[in-house]
Amino acid sequence: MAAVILEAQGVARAFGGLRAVDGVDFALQAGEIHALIGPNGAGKTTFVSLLSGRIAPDAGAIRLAGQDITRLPAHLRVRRGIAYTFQITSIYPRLTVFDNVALAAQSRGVRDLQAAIAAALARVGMGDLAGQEAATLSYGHQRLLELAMGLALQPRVLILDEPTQGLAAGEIAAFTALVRSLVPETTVLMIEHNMEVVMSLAHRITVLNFGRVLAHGTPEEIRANPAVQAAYLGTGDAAA
Amino acid sequence: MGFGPFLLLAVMEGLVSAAVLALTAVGLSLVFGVMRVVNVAHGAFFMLGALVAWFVAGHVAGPPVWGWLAALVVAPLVVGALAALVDISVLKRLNYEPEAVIVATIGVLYILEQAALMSFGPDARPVAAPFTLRLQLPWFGYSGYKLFVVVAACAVLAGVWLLMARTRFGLLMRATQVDRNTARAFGINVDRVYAGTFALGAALAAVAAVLVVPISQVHYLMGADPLLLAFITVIIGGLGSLRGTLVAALVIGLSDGVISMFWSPTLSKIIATLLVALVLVFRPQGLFGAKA
Amino acid sequence: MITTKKTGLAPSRRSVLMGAGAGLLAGAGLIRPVWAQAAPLKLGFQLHATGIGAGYGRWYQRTADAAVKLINEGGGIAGRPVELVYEDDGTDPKRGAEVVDKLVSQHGCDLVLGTLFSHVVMGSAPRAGELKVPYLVCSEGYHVASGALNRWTLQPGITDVRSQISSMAPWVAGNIGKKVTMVYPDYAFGYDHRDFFTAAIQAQGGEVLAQIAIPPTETSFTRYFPQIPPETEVIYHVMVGPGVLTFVKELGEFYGTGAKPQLFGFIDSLEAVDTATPGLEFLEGSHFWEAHPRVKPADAGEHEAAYRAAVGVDDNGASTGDAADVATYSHMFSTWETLFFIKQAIEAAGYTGPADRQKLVEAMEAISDLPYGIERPQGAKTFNGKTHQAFGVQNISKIEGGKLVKVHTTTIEEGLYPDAVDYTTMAF
Amino acid sequence: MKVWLFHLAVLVALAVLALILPAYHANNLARILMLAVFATGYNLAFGYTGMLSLGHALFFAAGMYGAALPVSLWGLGALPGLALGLLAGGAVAAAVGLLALRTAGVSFMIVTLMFAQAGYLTVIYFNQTTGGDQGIVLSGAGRMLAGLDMTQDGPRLMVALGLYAAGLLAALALVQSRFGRVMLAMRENEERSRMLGYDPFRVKLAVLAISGLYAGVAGAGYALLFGYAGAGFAGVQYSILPMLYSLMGGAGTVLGPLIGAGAMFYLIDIASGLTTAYLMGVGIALVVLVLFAPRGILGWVRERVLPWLP
Repeated sequence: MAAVILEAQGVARAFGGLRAVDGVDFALQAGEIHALIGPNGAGKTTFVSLLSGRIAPDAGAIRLAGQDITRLPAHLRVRRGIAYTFQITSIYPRLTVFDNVALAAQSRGVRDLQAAIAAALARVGMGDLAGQEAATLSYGHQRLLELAMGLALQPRVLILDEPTQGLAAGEIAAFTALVRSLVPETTVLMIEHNMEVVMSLAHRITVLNFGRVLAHGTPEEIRANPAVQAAYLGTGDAAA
Repeated sequence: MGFGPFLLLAVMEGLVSAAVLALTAVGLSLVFGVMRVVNVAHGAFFMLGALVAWFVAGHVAGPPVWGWLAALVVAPLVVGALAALVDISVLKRLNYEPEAVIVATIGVLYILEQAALMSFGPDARPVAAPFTLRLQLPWFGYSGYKLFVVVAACAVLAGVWLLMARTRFGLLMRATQVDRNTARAFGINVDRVYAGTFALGAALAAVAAVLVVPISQVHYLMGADPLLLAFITVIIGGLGSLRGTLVAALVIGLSDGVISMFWSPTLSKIIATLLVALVLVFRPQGLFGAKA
Repeated sequence: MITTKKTGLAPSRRSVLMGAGAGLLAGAGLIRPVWAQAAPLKLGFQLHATGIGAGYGRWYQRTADAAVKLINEGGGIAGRPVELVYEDDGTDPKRGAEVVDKLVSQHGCDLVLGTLFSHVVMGSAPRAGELKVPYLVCSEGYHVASGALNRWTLQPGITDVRSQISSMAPWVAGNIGKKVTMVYPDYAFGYDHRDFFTAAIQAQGGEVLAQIAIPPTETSFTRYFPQIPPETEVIYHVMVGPGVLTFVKELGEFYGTGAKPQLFGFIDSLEAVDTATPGLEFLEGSHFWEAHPRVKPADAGEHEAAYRAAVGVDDNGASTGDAADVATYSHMFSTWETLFFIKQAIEAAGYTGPADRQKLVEAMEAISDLPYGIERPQGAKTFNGKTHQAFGVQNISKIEGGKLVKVHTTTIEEGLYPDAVDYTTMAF
Repeated sequence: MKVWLFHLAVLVALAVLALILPAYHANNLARILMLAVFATGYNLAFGYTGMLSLGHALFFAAGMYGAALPVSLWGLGALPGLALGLLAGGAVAAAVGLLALRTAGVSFMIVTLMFAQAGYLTVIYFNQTTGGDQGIVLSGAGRMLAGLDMTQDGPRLMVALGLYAAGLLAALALVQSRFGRVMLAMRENEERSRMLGYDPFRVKLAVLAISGLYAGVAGAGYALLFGYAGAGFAGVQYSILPMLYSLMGGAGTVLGPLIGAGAMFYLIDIASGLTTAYLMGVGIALVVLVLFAPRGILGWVRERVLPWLP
């Protein structure tokens, strides 16, 4: 079994009376693609926000490669290798594509910025768009730009929050191939609603419901898990 | 004077300050809350209201109360109409972009101030209070009209609250406040609501001026300090929160009054200013603003 | 509507004048042939047309215009007609320095005069010194005689505050009371009062019980009144700006009809304000310093009437056209007297143009005796060439029936104090 | 390269102007350049990093008194005075930033405004030393800057030009650097920047301190070059002015503040010759500008003519 790179132990976070994340234990193994699924409001985004440091936990501990990062602010977690791409596209609209990616690359102190940017953009197939203002890109390209920014950070863990949302079918296929090519150098944790993408990409899946872990395992195990079917997959048509 | 009477006076003065603050801030708060823009010309509208009050009071015969009442009607109408004009001809065309509105309203401020200088002149002029009543306490005397201003401020705030909570226009304003585009999708004439809100904000500044001017004077530069203080009150209170504005006015007014008991005037002002700044530093969303 | 000489249009106005002058030559030339050749003497006037000093600026301009009219009717200065060039300084020290520059470098003025507010004087004087241009202020601040400024800055038309206060104190101590509480603005002009009145009243065996300095941003005063000690016999008040009426009204409300201290104020508080304004009833019976009595006293000098007529002020100190338009009577004479001082110095120096500016200042420093006359309607003065400061008589008036009535006049000697500086030893 | 050549050419043009302008305008240029140093620093915080401060009068005044008081009280030389002013501006800005940067947006505006207001009142309060509102005049001896006499028009303009050139080139280097890109990132999207590994608080604090250095050296320079320091320079209008200069010239452009300061100066100078109500001209100009050139003069140029301008 591969080493655990990112680990959560009993993390919890409440908003007012709502326990959004309620004592979750979680382990991400180096080099895997791990999908986080669950119904709306299950606490998925809150949970990855706790991992990335955007929100502080009320309880529990988070470890990156064995080191406790529970109290580490978000920007320092990024420096240590946890990259996060936003659910709602979050780029710098008034800057060029080049500058957008440059901000990611220079954050880890790259010497040769040009080369790093070119590599990241080539990887997402946007090499010819470097000079364009980000706001003028198509939606699909904006999502890819966001991914390129994540890649330019060369993270150990890349957290993708609903990356395929709003993409056309053809774009999803390209995207799937791209994510598959990232491992095992990078570990990927993704929140995803598209079950087709989840089942074809993920090595392992964790299901959240009401802020707790309902199940975890391989795609086959999850598909076969009756509790998951009852709580989430319901009639079973979501896999279609 | 003993400590007790001194404190009483400080509290009374603080209440009057709070009333004046609340009156000048409520219009700004409304505009800020609904339109999300900073109206730098708010102080100029205040000044204009005072100027109209002076003009009207000078042209109405009989006891001062008639002139004052006439001003209370005329000043908000004139100033509100002017504000609506500014909104339609300038702010709307800027698409209410916050920075652009700040610059444009600084421009409007200069224009109004200079127009006042040219027409009204540079001297300070008094406007008679609608009634003269002096309360003689055992230790000191106090202006009855000042206490009336406190009552009037409560009435104005209550009126604004009723308007927001109970009327159709209030509903439209609240809907627009939540989401401009959704409001438009629901068939609300957002342009008209904005013009109305901006005019209402300015009219409230004029009402404040008519109420306040008998305890100060008309002067073409009189708008600057109220603007700053009103602005501070609105932010401390929390964006667009009427309750917050009221509480902030009380906090600022009373602290200013009580602090001035203990130190020399300038030092008191320094301490009061820093105190208010620190409130924001440690509660950046204001007293009643929503978090995040 | 304020009418200002539109200085930016000066060139065109000048050409108009020239054209008109040519037309008038036939007539005017007969009377004053010298005008046909002489280029006008251009005097730059730094005017508070806007900003906090605008109320004063309006009257400064009116008085200066009247003086220049009289000077020109009398044959000008050294046979040359005088032209005033006004520039607005916005009552701002930064703009003040720029205006000095503009008047001298752009308009080619021979000298600059007319500044009232101390901070504008302080901001502008260094520039006048650099340009080596005589800078004659009408400010009454104790900045010239204190030695803070330079050889080019003089105050020949008005007594400074230190002197005014020194000459007031004996009368205050002798006639109204010795235990004094001072209320003054926490800026420039207030400090002179704070420092010199405190010293002067102590010299009379009195004392200042409390000094209450009001910050410039304040618009309400009642909260500070409890700081006035109860044993106070005299409240010495000096305020400026639009808050003055509020101050007096609130003081009246505070003390009401009960026992109250005597009041002694500087008229600066009420310049351009009608003493009969509703709300000022509280001042009835109180005393004020005046440099130049606003309401024409029975024993006024022989030139008082002519001066008032020339400026357009009636016997109550209001505009002849509008009784509600009250003058800044105790200050504005300074522009008039300064202009006649300039005339005297230019004629004594044989000044012909900017190259003679140093000679002009030396001629000014040589002047000492300034007798009463139409040139000096406020009264005789002595000029101290070393400290660049003029000293004149002061008056105390009492408000009776809403009117200022002069009750006492000091002597020049009462206002003299030891020299703090000798500008004549400084380099130009 | 093109960018650097262009700005060097602008500096050369300014130097040529300094030589050929008549006395009055040459002196105006010196004033405008000092105000432009102030506004250039302001623009780093406001135009590039998105911090709308209303407290810069405090940093300007810190520089002004940081230089003027030691020079006038203890006879310190003008050059160390200038350095002290620079540091005072930066230090006060950093101190204010430590507290004020806990807030953002309008709250940041108000907190900085109130700190500046407290600073203004403090200058008044210590009037025995500062001269308060009346201010203090610096003697000619205190204005000998590295052998150059600041009471003389020529050397003064030279120093003003030197300070501006240094400020301009430093600003240019900064905004073209990687850090300059991070500044823009803060303005555009703070949360995204945090998730790229940048600490918004530290970035903004650094920029505010740099901006304070500019304000400080401008304030110190203004006092030493023109011989006067007064509380008026600590008033709220000196926080608003650099914002107006930036907006008028073009927020987020390196040369914009200079253009804005110059345009505003001459707008007032010319309008005040035409009417007493010259501020009305300023008012009208602001409204027209914001309606028809919302990105400022240089922003307009950049959009249409020179898209590569930083």
